[in-house]
Amino acid sequence: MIKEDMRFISNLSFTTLFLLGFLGLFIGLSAYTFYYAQGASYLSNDPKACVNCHIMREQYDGWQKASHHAVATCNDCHIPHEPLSKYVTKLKNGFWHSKSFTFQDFHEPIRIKPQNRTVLQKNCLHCHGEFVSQIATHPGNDRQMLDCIHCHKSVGHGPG
Amino acid sequence: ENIARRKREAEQRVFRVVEIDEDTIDPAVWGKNYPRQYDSYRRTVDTERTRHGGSEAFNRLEDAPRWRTIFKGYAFSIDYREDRGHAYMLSDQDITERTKVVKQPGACLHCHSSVLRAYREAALMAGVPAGEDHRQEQIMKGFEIVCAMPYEKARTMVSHPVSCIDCHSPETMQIRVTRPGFLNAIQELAKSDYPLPHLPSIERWRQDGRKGQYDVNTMATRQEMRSFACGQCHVEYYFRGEGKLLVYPWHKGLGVGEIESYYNETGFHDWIHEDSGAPVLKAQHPEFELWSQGIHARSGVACADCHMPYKREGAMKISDHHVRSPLLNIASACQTCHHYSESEIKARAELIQDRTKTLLIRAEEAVVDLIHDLQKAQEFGIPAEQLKAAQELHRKAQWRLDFVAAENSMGFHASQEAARILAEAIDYARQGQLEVVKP
Amino acid sequence: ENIARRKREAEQRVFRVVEIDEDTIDPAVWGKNYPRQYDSYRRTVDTERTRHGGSEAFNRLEDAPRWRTIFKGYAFSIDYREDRGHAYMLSDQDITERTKVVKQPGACLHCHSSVLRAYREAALMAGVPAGEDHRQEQIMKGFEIVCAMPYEKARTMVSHPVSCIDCHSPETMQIRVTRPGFLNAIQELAKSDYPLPHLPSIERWRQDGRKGQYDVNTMATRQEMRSFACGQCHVEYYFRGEGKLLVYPWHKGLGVGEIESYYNETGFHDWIHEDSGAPVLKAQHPEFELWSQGIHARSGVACADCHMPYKREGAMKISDHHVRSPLLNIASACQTCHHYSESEIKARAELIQDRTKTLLIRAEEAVVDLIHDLQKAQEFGIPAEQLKAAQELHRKAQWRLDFVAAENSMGFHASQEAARILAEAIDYARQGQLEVVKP
Ligand code: HEC
Ligand code: HEC
Ligand code: HEC
Ligand code: HEC
Ligand code: HEC
Ligand code: HEC
Ligand code: HEC
Ligand code: HEC
Ligand code: HEC
Ligand code: HEC
Ligand code: HEC
Ligand code: HEC
Ligand code: HEC
Ligand code: HEC
Ligand SMILES: [Ca+2]
Ligand SMILES: [Ca+2]
Repeated sequence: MIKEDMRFISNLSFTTLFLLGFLGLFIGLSAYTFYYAQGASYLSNDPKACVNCHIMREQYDGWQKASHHAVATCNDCHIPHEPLSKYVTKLKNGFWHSKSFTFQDFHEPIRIKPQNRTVLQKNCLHCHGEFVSQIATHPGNDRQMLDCIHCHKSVGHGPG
Repeated sequence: ENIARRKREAEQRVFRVVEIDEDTIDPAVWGKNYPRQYDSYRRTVDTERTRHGGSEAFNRLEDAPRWRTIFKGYAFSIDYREDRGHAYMLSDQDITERTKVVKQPGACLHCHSSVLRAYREAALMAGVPAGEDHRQEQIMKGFEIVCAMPYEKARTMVSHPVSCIDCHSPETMQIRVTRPGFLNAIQELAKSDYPLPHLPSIERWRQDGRKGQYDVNTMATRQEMRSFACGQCHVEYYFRGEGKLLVYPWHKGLGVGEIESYYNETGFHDWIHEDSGAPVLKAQHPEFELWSQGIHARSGVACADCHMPYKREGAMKISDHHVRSPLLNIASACQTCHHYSESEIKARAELIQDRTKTLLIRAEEAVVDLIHDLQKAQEFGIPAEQLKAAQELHRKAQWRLDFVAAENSMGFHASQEAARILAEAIDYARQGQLEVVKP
Repeated sequence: ENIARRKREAEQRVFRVVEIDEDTIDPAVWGKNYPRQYDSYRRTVDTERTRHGGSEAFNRLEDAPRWRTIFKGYAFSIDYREDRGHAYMLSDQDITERTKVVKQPGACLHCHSSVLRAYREAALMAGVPAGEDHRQEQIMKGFEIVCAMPYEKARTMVSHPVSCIDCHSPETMQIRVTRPGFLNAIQELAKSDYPLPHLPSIERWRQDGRKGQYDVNTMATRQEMRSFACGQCHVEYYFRGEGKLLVYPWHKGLGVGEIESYYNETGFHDWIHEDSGAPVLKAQHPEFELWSQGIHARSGVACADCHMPYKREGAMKISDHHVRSPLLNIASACQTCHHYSESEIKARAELIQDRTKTLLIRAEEAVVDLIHDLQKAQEFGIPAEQLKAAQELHRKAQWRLDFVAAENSMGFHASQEAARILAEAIDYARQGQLEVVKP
């Protein structure tokens, strides 16, 4: 019984240690990725920043062919326009993308997450809000709001 | 500057020129506030034909005379036309021979007129308390009363085809469901175990423990409402019992088989076929039901997406209230999702419809053959008892044939399912013929 | 370092470790230059089942014993299995009872082995000039010679299942079509007037005045080649005349009706059904033909898009040469185009397949019933002359039933068309039964 408890404790501390070490490694790696992939440019507005990960190549290519190529860059659609949440989202996404990229553990093909879909939706309204004022009001609430990309899926990255 | 001009235009927000409330039936009044929607709404008077649909009220019985045989003994064998725009719904009901050769009930008006005020007035006369608080109660009670009335009497209580008030809340303009037939039916459907992957709010209500009743007007997503608004009328129905209560048979589900088995259990038939003697069913415009089986529903595409697509009017984006065949309006109705040319999209839709049509003809022929065989057998003096199995098969075949024929998209709303249903119709009809000659 | 490695990897171009040429059959040699493709190619030995397909070679006759009756009098009634990975194509042909109970021709090897060198050697022996300049001549002549050989003899001339050389040019690695059966057939198809909206290069050749012959290897688009490579083998075929020349019956088009009418005109039948006495047809894996009727083909989606989707290996994107059921690989095979969850995509595909399956069973039952009736009628002594019409109907029904059954996607490749074909099969089979009892 006691032995078992001991083992439990030593297991626990081992796990903790491992986790701590892991976290360190993780932050290090992510930071490295962030640096190497020119993470700083992540905070810039240049779409090329996003293609630093070859993983984003398809979206980049698609964007170049899409109707908004001349009028909107990645951040216009994918990053909130409100000052604070702008950087929060950038950091959050930046962190997760770096993490995913480092561990190569993400689902492919890449799919936009619900939360980022809401960001997107808000950004459509940022530019088109007046125009759709009769038909759209509450981004993120499916009781009230239609998903713009239900019909306009191709605006950002072209058809297909 | 394009956007700049737009913004300016859009700032002239909708502003209410006139007050509208639950008693404002006349669409012209609503139109003062929403002139763009009203303008397009009025265009449902147009009559333009497509290959398999459109809005010309041609005579379906002349187009395919087999249907005179298929409907023999029923009012549909006398007058049956292609449907047309919403503007005509009330007058077409007035002029059809079907309301003349047969005594019809007030239930017919549920889907052919702006009937809400009539319901409420009937309820008040029957003693339901007045006032907006009792609105729903008034509607449900009035519904029962008006259903049971003779058509001619009820007809005097209404004056307009479907109007703004039937789909919109006058206060918020939000889309809503007002029809008692639908309100009752969607609750039954929710209670069943029939899988509804295309109706997420019902699946959610089920998962959350099926508490209380599923309330479509507060629980449905906006996208669902864009189909439910149409599901108020574009559905299979029957009149239950002496009270002629209008019921949508969704108790077991929306599939052709589930509805049939509901009818079988309740022992319902629409008429006894004059030649075959079988107690058969008539299907009516099961658009909502067939759409539910299709890939568009499953992908979250609503009736309004195709039949009331958005259109740009100046700086505004509005829903095209000229409800009609999307094949007359492919650019708005299909091309936001399908990036092919208009002619290519049309070709694809028509290919689906042409395939359905050839099977439909094949099924019509099979059912007509069975009717003839049953008729001859009776003339020959074969005892009724021995023909029961064949008559049963006639019922099954007729139901399936009519389910696709009475549905108005010529199979488009669910292409494979429509073909599957017709394959069953053919099989049952031919089996019926074999049954007749069985030694 | 992941990114660093990627950057490096992407820079490293393929570089040729070994020389390969038209005589290099052994895929292991090619694999030295293209190790990733080779690795996935080898994985076609895997055996994993799906609901309606997959790569386990289960016995179809045990799975659905009705097929013993349907194939009675033909080798397929003895051994008929689910297909599996490319790695097995040659050995499965060796071990099937069908090559034992019946004398088969060398034509069988066209699609079950890397047969090109065998063709060329046979041609050289028959006096066709040597050298790369005469390569095509050698192949076409050798094809004729090997087709006519007894299977056992021809078998000694080949050693590999389909290999790199069969789909790729060793110089450029470009995808190519090598199979004489396909080369002849696609020319016949191009010459016909059958509409081919899904094959733009043929439509273009027709519009440009149909000059010379349509040459698939120089005229087809790359996207078309991604289907033609598979159309070399995944097609309906028959052996023409004494020379057992392998022919794909596309002279009038790719539809089930067009192929039937070609067979009717040439007076061909695969076997006389033992019980019914009808001269019937056997359909064989018409994947290319059914795909041609579907919405994916029409949208430009090629076989390789689903069965050899791109996969990322490091920074490289390569075609997954583990050719298999896409339902075992939904993320790569479907999600690039369909933005639903894997389970939702699977549910949609299986819904289509389940619908097809229920109709398939219905059609099997109808055909079996007809066979029994024809057998009984013959036992009863009804003169052959009087059964001709019913036998004719058996032929029609059998052809359609088998067209969907022998096709390996359980209707997925063209969902509505598969249902339509089965509806016809049912109709003809039941009509056949009625014909038998006709007074
Ligand atoms: C005009 C708006 C717009 C712009 C500009 C834009 N995107 Fe997008 N992006 C979208 C939309 C809309 C989607 C969701 C697509 C869907 O769900 O089919 C999306 C999805 C994505 C996804 C997830 C993939 C998926 O299909 O869910 C990635 C990654 C992405 N974008 C990256 C980028 C990058 C990198 C750029 C700049 C090169 C960019 N986007 C520019 C609108 C945009
Ligand atoms: C460090 C490499 C890297 C960079 C730089 C990068 N991404 Fe990503 N991104 C990824 C990875 C990996 C994923 C997949 C994450 C997942 O699905 O869990 C992803 C996913 C996404 C998604 C869809 C998933 C979601 O979370 O909704 C969007 C949208 C996106 N990126 C946009 C961008 C934009 C915009 C930029 C430039 C401002 C950018 N990315 C820069 C690696 C990167
Ligand atoms: C940075 C501003 C901006 C953002 C963000 C933006 N748009 Fe636009 N969009 C424009 C401009 C500018 C035009 C073209 C000019 C005009 O309105 O005349 C345009 C045009 C369009 C059009 C018409 C052209 C076409 O592609 O069919 C559609 C539809 C559209 N946007 C939808 C969207 C949707 C949906 C989103 C969000 C996913 C979005 N837009 C995000 C600025 C933006
Ligand atoms: C994806 C697009 C789409 C959706 C979603 C859709 N329809 Fe249709 N509908 C069509 C097409 C296409 C036709 C065929 C029109 C023709 O033949 O001219 C059609 C035909 C019809 C017709 C007959 C029109 C005529 O011309 O006579 C009615 C009524 C109808 N649909 C109602 C509905 C209802 C109700 C719903 C929802 C429950 C619905 N539709 C959903 C595309 C759609
Ligand atoms: C109150 C009942 C009612 C409602 C609600 C309703 N419809 Fe109708 N609809 C009808 C009737 C009745 C007709 C036939 C009118 C006639 O033929 O005179 C019709 C006809 C149609 C037609 C055929 C038009 C033509 O040109 O042939 C279409 C399409 C249609 N409706 C679609 C819809 C859609 C989409 C909705 C929801 C947005 C909807 N309907 C809501 C009752 C209704
Ligand atoms: C549940 C709703 C509903 C009820 C109840 C209903 N209808 Fe309809 N009716 C429709 C719809 C939707 C259409 C358009 C689709 C169609 O024609 O199939 C229509 C079309 C019609 C048409 C024009 C096409 C034709 O069939 O000639 C007539 C006439 C008609 N109805 C008469 C009647 C009569 C009479 C009754 C009562 C016995 C009745 N309707 C009850 C919904 C309904
Ligand atoms: C149900 C389908 C649907 C949804 C949801 C939808 N749209 Fe549209 N949208 C359309 C159609 C159809 C048009 C084309 C109208 C026309 O050309 O007349 C359009 C046109 C537009 C245009 C371009 C008008 C022009 O030609 O300049 C913009 C911008 C736009 N939509 C933005 C949005 C935004 C933002 C949202 C989300 C709030 C949204 N849309 C949601 C169907 C939709
Ligand atoms: C058969 C049902 C139906 C009738 C009748 C109807 N509408 Fe609508 N209406 C809709 C639908 C569906 C929408 C789209 C709602 C959404 O997107 O949530 C809509 C949307 C609207 C909107 C919001 C903006 C827009 O264009 O999308 C207004 C305003 C409107 N309708 C006014 C009217 C007026 C005025 C009338 C009468 C003249 C009327 N409606 C009659 C179904 C109807
Ligand atoms: C709001 C988006 C949307 C609209 C509007 C729309 N579709 Fe579709 N359509 C889809 C989706 C999603 C699918 C399913 C395939 C997929 O998952 O990509 C589909 C599938 C199809 C198919 C193949 C399915 C089959 O039954 O064979 C055809 C054909 C088609 N649509 C035609 C049309 C036509 C015609 C219209 C206009 C009347 C239309 N669509 C309007 C989204 C749409
Ligand atoms: C849009 C995707 C798609 C395309 C394009 C496609 N297929 Fe398929 N194929 C499928 C699916 C899904 C199945 C069903 C697999 C199952 O049941 O496990 C299938 C099944 C098959 C099978 C049987 C596989 C098994 O598991 O036994 C063969 C062989 C096949 N296809 C060959 C082809 C050929 C040859 C072509 C082109 C002429 C083609 N396919 C085009 C999706 C596709
Ligand atoms: C040289 C002839 C030939 C060519 C070329 C060919 N196949 Fe096959 N394929 C076969 C044969 C033979 C089998 C059955 C092997 C067995 O069952 O032993 C098969 C089996 C399959 C299967 C079933 C695998 C399973 O797991 O059940 C699929 C899927 C398939 N092929 C797809 C394709 C595709 C896609 C292409 C083109 C990229 C292609 N084939 C090219 C002859 C060929
Ligand atoms: C035109 C190309 C072609 C020819 C010729 C051909 N096959 Fe096949 N064979 C295939 C393809 C493709 C498959 C996989 C699809 C299937 O099983 O339906 C296959 C599958 C098989 C299988 C495995 C599944 C089963 O049916 O048990 C056997 C065994 C087989 N063939 C034997 C033969 C024999 C024996 C011959 C000659 C009489 C022959 N094949 C001629 C293309 C061909
Ligand atoms: C059944 C036909 C078939 C066989 C056998 C085959 N391939 Fe391929 N291969 C393809 C197709 C289809 C593509 C995609 C071509 C395109 O996109 O144009 C391809 C592409 C390739 C490519 C180009 C890069 C890529 O991955 O898309 C290489 C390299 C390659 N194959 C090598 C091989 C090797 C090595 C072998 C033998 C071990 C082989 N292939 C066997 C059909 C085949
Ligand atoms: C390269 C693009 C592409 C790929 C890969 C693809 N699809 Fe599709 N799919 C389409 C297109 C395009 C349509 C037609 C609808 C349209 O026009 O949007 C479609 C239609 C469909 C439909 C509706 C048509 C029907 O028959 O009912 C289903 C279901 C479907 N796809 C499933 C799948 C599955 C499962 C896979 C993988 C095995 C797959 N698709 C792979 C592009 C693709
Ligand atoms: Ca109509
Ligand atoms: Ca298989």
